Amino acid sequence: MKKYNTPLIDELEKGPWPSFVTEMKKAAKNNEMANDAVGHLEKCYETKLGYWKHGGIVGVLGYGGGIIGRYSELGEEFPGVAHFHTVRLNQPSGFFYTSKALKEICDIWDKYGSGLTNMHGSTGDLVLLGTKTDALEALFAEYSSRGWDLGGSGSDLRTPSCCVGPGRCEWTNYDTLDLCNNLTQEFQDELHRPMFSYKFKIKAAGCACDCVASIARSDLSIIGTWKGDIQIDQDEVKKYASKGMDIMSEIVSMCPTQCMSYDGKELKIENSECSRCMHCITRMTKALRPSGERGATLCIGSKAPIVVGSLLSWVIVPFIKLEPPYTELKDLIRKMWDWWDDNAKPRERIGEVIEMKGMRSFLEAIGVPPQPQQIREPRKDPFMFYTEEDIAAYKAKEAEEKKTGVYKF
Amino acid sequence: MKKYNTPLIDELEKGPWPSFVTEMKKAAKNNEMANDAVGHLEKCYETKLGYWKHGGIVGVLGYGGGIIGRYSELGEEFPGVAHFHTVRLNQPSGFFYTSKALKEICDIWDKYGSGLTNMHGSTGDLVLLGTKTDALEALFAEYSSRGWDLGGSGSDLRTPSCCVGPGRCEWTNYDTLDLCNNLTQEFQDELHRPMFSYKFKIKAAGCACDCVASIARSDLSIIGTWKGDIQIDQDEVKKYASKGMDIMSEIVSMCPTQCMSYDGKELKIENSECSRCMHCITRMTKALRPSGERGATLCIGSKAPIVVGSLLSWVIVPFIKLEPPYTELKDLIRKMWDWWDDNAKPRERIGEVIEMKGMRSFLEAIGVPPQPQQIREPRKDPFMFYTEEDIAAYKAKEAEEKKTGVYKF
Amino acid sequence: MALPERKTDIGPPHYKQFIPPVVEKNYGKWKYHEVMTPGTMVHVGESGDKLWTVRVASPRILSTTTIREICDLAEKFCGGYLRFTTRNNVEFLVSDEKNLEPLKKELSAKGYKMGGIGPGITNVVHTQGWVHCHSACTDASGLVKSMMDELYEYFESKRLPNKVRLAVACCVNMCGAVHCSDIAVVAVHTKVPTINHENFKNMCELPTVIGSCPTRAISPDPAQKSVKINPDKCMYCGNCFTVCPPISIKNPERDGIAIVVGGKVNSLRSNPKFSKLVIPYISNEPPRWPKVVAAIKHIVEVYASHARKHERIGEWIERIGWERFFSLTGIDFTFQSIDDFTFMRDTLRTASTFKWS
Amino acid sequence: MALPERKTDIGPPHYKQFIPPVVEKNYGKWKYHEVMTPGTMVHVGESGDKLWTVRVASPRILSTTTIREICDLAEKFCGGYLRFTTRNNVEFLVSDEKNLEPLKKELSAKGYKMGGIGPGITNVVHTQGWVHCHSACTDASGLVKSMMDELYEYFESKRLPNKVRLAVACCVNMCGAVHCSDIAVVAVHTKVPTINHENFKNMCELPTVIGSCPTRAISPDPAQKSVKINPDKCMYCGNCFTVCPPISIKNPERDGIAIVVGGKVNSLRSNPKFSKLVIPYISNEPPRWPKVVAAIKHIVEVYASHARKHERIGEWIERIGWERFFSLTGIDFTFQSIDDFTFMRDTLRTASTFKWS
Ligand code: SRM
Ligand code: SRM
Ligand code: SRM
Ligand code: SRM
Ligand code: SF4
Ligand code: SF4
Ligand code: SF4
Ligand code: SF4
Ligand code: SF4
Ligand code: SF4
Ligand code: SF4
Ligand code: SF4
Repeated sequence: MKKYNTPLIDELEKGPWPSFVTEMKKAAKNNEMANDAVGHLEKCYETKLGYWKHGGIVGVLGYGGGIIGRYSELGEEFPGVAHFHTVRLNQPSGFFYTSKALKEICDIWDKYGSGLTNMHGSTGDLVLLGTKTDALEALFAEYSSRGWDLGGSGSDLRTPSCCVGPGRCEWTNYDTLDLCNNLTQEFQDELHRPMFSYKFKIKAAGCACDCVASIARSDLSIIGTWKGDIQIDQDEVKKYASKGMDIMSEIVSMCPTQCMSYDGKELKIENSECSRCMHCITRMTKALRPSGERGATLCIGSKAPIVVGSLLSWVIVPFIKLEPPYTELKDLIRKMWDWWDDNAKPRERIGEVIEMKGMRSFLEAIGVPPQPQQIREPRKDPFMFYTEEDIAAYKAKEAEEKKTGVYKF
Repeated sequence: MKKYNTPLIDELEKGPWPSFVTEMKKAAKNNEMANDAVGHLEKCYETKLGYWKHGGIVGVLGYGGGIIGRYSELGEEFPGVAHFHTVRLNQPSGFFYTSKALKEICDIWDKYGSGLTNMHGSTGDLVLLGTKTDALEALFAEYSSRGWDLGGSGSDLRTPSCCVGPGRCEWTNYDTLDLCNNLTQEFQDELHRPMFSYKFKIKAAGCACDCVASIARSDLSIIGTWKGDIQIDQDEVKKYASKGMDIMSEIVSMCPTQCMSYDGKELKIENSECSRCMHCITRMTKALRPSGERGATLCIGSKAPIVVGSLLSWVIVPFIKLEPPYTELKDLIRKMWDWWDDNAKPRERIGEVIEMKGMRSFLEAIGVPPQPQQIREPRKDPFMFYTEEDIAAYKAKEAEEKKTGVYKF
Repeated sequence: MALPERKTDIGPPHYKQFIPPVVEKNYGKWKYHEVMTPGTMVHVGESGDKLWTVRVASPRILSTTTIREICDLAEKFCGGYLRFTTRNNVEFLVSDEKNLEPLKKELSAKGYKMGGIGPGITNVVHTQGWVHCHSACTDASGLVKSMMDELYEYFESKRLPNKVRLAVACCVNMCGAVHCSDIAVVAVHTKVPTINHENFKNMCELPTVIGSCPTRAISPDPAQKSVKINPDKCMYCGNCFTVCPPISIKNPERDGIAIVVGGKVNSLRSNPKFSKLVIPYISNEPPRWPKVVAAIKHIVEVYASHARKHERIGEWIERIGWERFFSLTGIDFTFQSIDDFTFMRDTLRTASTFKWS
Repeated sequence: MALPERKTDIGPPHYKQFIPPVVEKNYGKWKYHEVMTPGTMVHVGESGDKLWTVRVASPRILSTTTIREICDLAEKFCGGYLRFTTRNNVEFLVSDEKNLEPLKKELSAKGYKMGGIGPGITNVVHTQGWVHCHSACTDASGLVKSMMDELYEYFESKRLPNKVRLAVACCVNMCGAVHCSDIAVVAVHTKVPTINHENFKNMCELPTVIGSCPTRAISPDPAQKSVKINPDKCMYCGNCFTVCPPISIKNPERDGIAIVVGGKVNSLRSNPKFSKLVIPYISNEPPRWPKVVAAIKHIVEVYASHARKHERIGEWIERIGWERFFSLTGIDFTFQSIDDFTFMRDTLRTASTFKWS
């Protein structure tokens, strides 16, 4: 096996943080592909240039997504990376594994690929880095027969992801793990066979901490919340205070709605004013607990800056209960896709289309009424559209008012 | 003289607020034009329609601005308003008058027009409502010979306006009255002879109270401010307190930068943190006074919503001293107009052009460097332009750093 | 009789000819002021000199008759000195305390209304309307009169948490202050304009007309040497009509009034703010616009009973949240309040944190 | 050897197969947690059961060799149970307190790094870079390694006012979290792309290419059956290159790194925020990117010494103002930081209220 001299990337084996170069070299010990990947990377560092070609379309029979085709311009010099495709394995909800399962994944990967992985990709997949086109079918047979399927890529539903939620967190407002798994199973066809105008991502977080960055990185962001009051255990409050927490400055004065008060003994919350931001709860988890109805807020559209600047997801459904079989949510998602389908140009994310066509068109299509919770502030300009029905409705209201003598604004 | 029956607008003579209808009728008593204006208005109320035609171009010899041509579609029915042009007289700074001057204005107006006025128009002019084309030259001769000139209209410099400032206000940071008068005199040609791509408005306010709404209603907003500390008269503070002012809730906690503190006796201000918003000063005018260097902040671009939504003016020069002959400001204004001229399409306000071409192009043209005071926050997307010079400069800096071993970020 | 000789480019008379001696003397050297009543305040110079101001409501449309009457009063009590405000009130400038009460007495005797100073409601910045503008889809002066009759107590005596600035515009050109007022009304069209293709070619410039449309709804119609309007994109702003007479958009039964709130101009406490749309449509009902007036009064009263001292309407709303504003006022939240124009992205909510009502 | 039979559309294995008994038992019934050290926390169920978590740094690129080693450790101390985090750390799930210290001992013996929990710096969300992406204009993993070596103390022990989330993207597609991170770096091009017109017609779709340009810099070039790029409008985003291989934009000497700060994802205290540009260009300097690393460390330290407890970087900056951020850090304010893209209007200052520095 060719031994590469890699002075530059060797620099990245020094220092306390675990080194990806060391990982690549470990894999390179007994893997040609990984070995050439090491040489190939050193070359990039040397020339400050990348040598990968645009991804060609490769995949497994009957699927359109799941594999990212990757070829090097330097196939001659580094035959091991002439083909170097990525396989996206759909991770289990919450990234839970047993050693047995993981080792099995490794065994198969060593057999067909570079022995290099990403645990995990930014979308959530278990990413296997680097294999050849002719290995794909066999590899897929081995994984799928052992219960592993591919994740999404291209213009399809991308692999849904979620926070650890009920698996290890006291704050979750719904079963993020089950919802993520359930939706993934429900939409297998949309996930494997690109039929959308562009990618569509779903991320499920159990509370406003949003530990899976759903509001920033998923077209559909599902963020847990509750409807009842925050219950206060005053004894625990005292303990926090006695342990040195400055409740006024750390909690009360940082409450965005200013709905808390503390007299040095008792902590009070004006719950109707609370926006459920989670700050106080996370800082006093033993003292404060949400109560009452649990569910989530649905937001739509977040994405990276291409083409017209990054978007954060916009609130569309202030509150939805989330219990198996999640029928209401699934129907909503299908309606969203239908509307998107009818209105999108190629490579337009759903958020971009909403910007083009307006929130009204979208909300009407999915059957959600306008609510002030959907906006930060009302429109600033007088350039409003009215349907004939709108005007008719306003006139009818006025006629009614003339009768009753009471105005309904 | 025809007597009109006006049941509808008569309703507007009832109630405590002074009635414009009463005013119109007063004028109508001995003025045909005003009389027909009354009948004409009743007709509008009856049919819920306006009958004025688009303004034709009328004016006085050698001027392009100052008169708004106005003709009624109902010239037959209401001959007195067949022609009903508006004359914009340039108001004196601060709207100060003597009875003598005002009466003279009235005498001339009764001779040539409807006897109806707007004291004043929204831009600031003394507006004379309704005269005929053939009266314009004579009217202008009479006014101008007595020291009155026309204001702006059309695509020219509009009549500058200012707050009362030094004339009656303790808070002004420069002489708003003199600046307004001085600029109006300096730019007579631009004011009377439309040569711009659209209107350009200047409003001068002595402090952040902005009593002339400059930041919202002028292309160039001049807002007074200061550089020194706020001086505190603690005895006066005590008096406010003893008179029942809740200094904590009304002043300290409403300070946007949270730079004030009050221990029940002494009021303190962390001046370096103060943003000079004026809240505390206006509420405790006897106790608090700005000190140090005085001047203004220049902002650009505010306008009404047509075409792409309203704009508030943007800070371009954080601080400029304003003393006669105001040379620096005048040079800046001329550079702004040159850049606007070079870059605007017809009917594009300067703010709209800055949005199209970018703030950099504008600031470089007027010779102002980039400063964080110009922005609320930096850009959010990575879509930046770099000139060859920019990159060269960054590289030079890095070369320098390599030498010194110290980074300059 | 021969005309005097015309002059040009002389500009306005110098204001110093018009300021009273006490102002001349204390010019730029004022120390403080005190609001004595909603209609009277006194400014004190570092010299100790005092200037009393009596502010009087004006309908802004003034006949020369009334102006002369005002001048007579100024002569009698103010040495002939007076001024107007940036919101079109009249201010009598009294240098001699002896004249203050007599002036006020005579003003009320003659029916003049004093007020507008301090935390209340002062004159309404407004526009021409049917009185003088071709673009008007309602009358501005009539709306102002109807509003102020109803809100009069807030001008004359009753106080509010802070100033409430009102404005009226008779079309979306919004001459005046509608876009940054505490509460404002703007008249709107609600139907797509019609075009007289005959006159188009001689009276309009194609590029200007096409460029005038904020939503790019207008495209050339070569066949007719004119333009066509895409009804799905048109939001009836009327800008095409402004630049091209053969386009007409007025419609007596459909033209209406929209109400916006929460704007602000000054920078005290919080930055200047635009007004935001809360009531998208009320029928245009001259001569008294009862529903418009009732809506404004209602908003003022809810503000008065909920805001903290010194909070402007927009500041109060931002503290409690817009969702709370709608629930407190009981105003229906409609699709029109959701921005769908170019800059919607910064008006939509991007957090799961809000109030349920 | 015959292949097993392939299955399709089975989705991922059900996660319940992979959760330890204690999680199964306390599923959704957790009561609270305590952070014991930056690398260890314990979650307590309503049942009183406890689950200890030991979090270990991962370079994200893992060889099967290392994964197996991790598995062996999980078997020895955690009944084989482990998980990964949304930021790519490894979490050992310990059900039996006896195993906690031995696990930690063996982890350090083997050189694993524990940390990342609580108010400090955890793993960096990043992307493929030269390791695997054709679009990369730098290497992501190398940048992360260089940054974390320097910031390591904040992972392992040292605390900050709150979490500081870092991200790296190797091009403006920004796979990952750059657009909403406390501090992030994104690699940028700085030169207008060149086009191989020969290949254009067979490899690219004209409308897609034209539509790909955020600034409408691309127009058809019928002569060459290709497109042309307006150099004044192009800001080098590379999106045209993404959709059309014959367009090339890479340039080793000119490609560089930009640094953005102040982003945030969660809704605690304040709404989620986008990251904002503060340093527009630093030369791309593999293998260690010394200036990029120094800049990030500098910002972290200024934040550490000025922010209030619980304030995220963006929250701290919004409290003190961006002008103050620039003066405190001494970072040059450049034209690049002034937004000139579509949405500039809501980023410019519309008030005379700011700090002088
Ligand atoms: C592998 C991964 C980065 C990583 O190292 O983790 C990745 C890699 C690529 N992304 Fe991504 N994206 C990955 C997560 C993301 C994310 C983050 C997320 O999903 O949470 C984003 C930002 C959020 C979003 O979706 O907007 C992201 C926004 C993009 C974009 C811009 C899309 C947009 O609408 O702005 C592109 C451009 C494109 O689609 O052509 C892109 C394109 C790509 C391509 C396919 C570039 C290309 O055309 O070949 C990259 C393939 C690299 C390779 O050879 O494997 N990738 N991409 C992530 C997927 C792994 C996984 O499945 O788990
Ligand atoms: C008279 C006045 C309203 C009033 O009753 O006070 C007025 C009246 C007209 N304005 Fe205005 N504007 C008047 C102040 C304003 C203001 C307020 C200000 O200046 O502080 C604005 C908003 C600020 C701004 O400039 O953006 C204003 C924004 C407009 C616009 C929209 C311009 C834009 O760029 O958005 C138009 C449309 C146009 O220019 O064609 C307009 C157009 C008009 C026209 C000329 C409509 C037309 O095409 O005929 C109106 C003539 C009415 C008439 O017959 O006299 N007027 N106009 C104000 C001028 C009096 C004076 O000189 O003192
Ligand atoms: C006379 C006038 C200036 C002029 O040159 O004509 C004026 C005069 C004063 N203003 Fe003003 N303001 C005048 C229009 C304005 C405007 C412009 C407008 O409304 O279009 C504003 C900005 C409004 C806005 O923010 O939307 C304005 C915002 C203020 C403020 C800030 C109020 C607040 O939000 O806290 C103060 C401070 C205060 O009220 O203590 C102020 C304070 C004052 C003081 C106390 C200044 C002084 O020491 O003399 C003056 C008397 C108080 C009063 O009227 O309540 N003035 N003031 C204007 C009277 C209009 C009228 O007839 O009522
Ligand atoms: C394990 C993980 C979820 C998972 O499913 O993998 C997780 C777990 C926890 N998060 Fe998180 N968060 C995790 C990613 C996130 C993310 C997503 C991200 O960074 O991309 C966020 C949003 C970041 C942002 O806002 O930009 C996140 C924002 C929070 C916050 C809010 C912090 C703040 O701004 O105040 C809390 C509350 C707290 O820190 O007390 C929190 C709290 C927690 C708690 C205490 C929840 C609990 O009771 O178990 C967990 C351990 C605390 C810790 O790690 O410091 N978690 N947390 C993720 C660990 C990533 C890592 O390896 O370090
Ligand atoms: S998002 Fe909320 S529920 Fe989910 S892990 Fe984070 S803190 Fe727990
Ligand atoms: S959750 Fe947030 S808003 Fe509600 S009380 Fe706690 S800190 Fe305040
Ligand atoms: S703007 Fe300032 S200086 Fe001018 S009148 Fe108003 S308060 Fe006085
Ligand atoms: S002027 Fe404004 S910012 Fe300055 S101290 Fe007074 S209230 Fe605070
Ligand atoms: S708002 Fe419209 S209708 Fe009213 S005066 Fe201005 S342009 Fe004319
Ligand atoms: S009314 Fe306004 S939106 Fe409609 S076509 Fe004319 S300009 Fe365009
Ligand atoms: S950020 Fe750009 S270069 Fe990096 S992985 Fe994503 S697409 Fe590729
Ligand atoms: S690099 Fe970006 S901006 Fe430049 S032409 Fe290509 S797509 Fe347009």
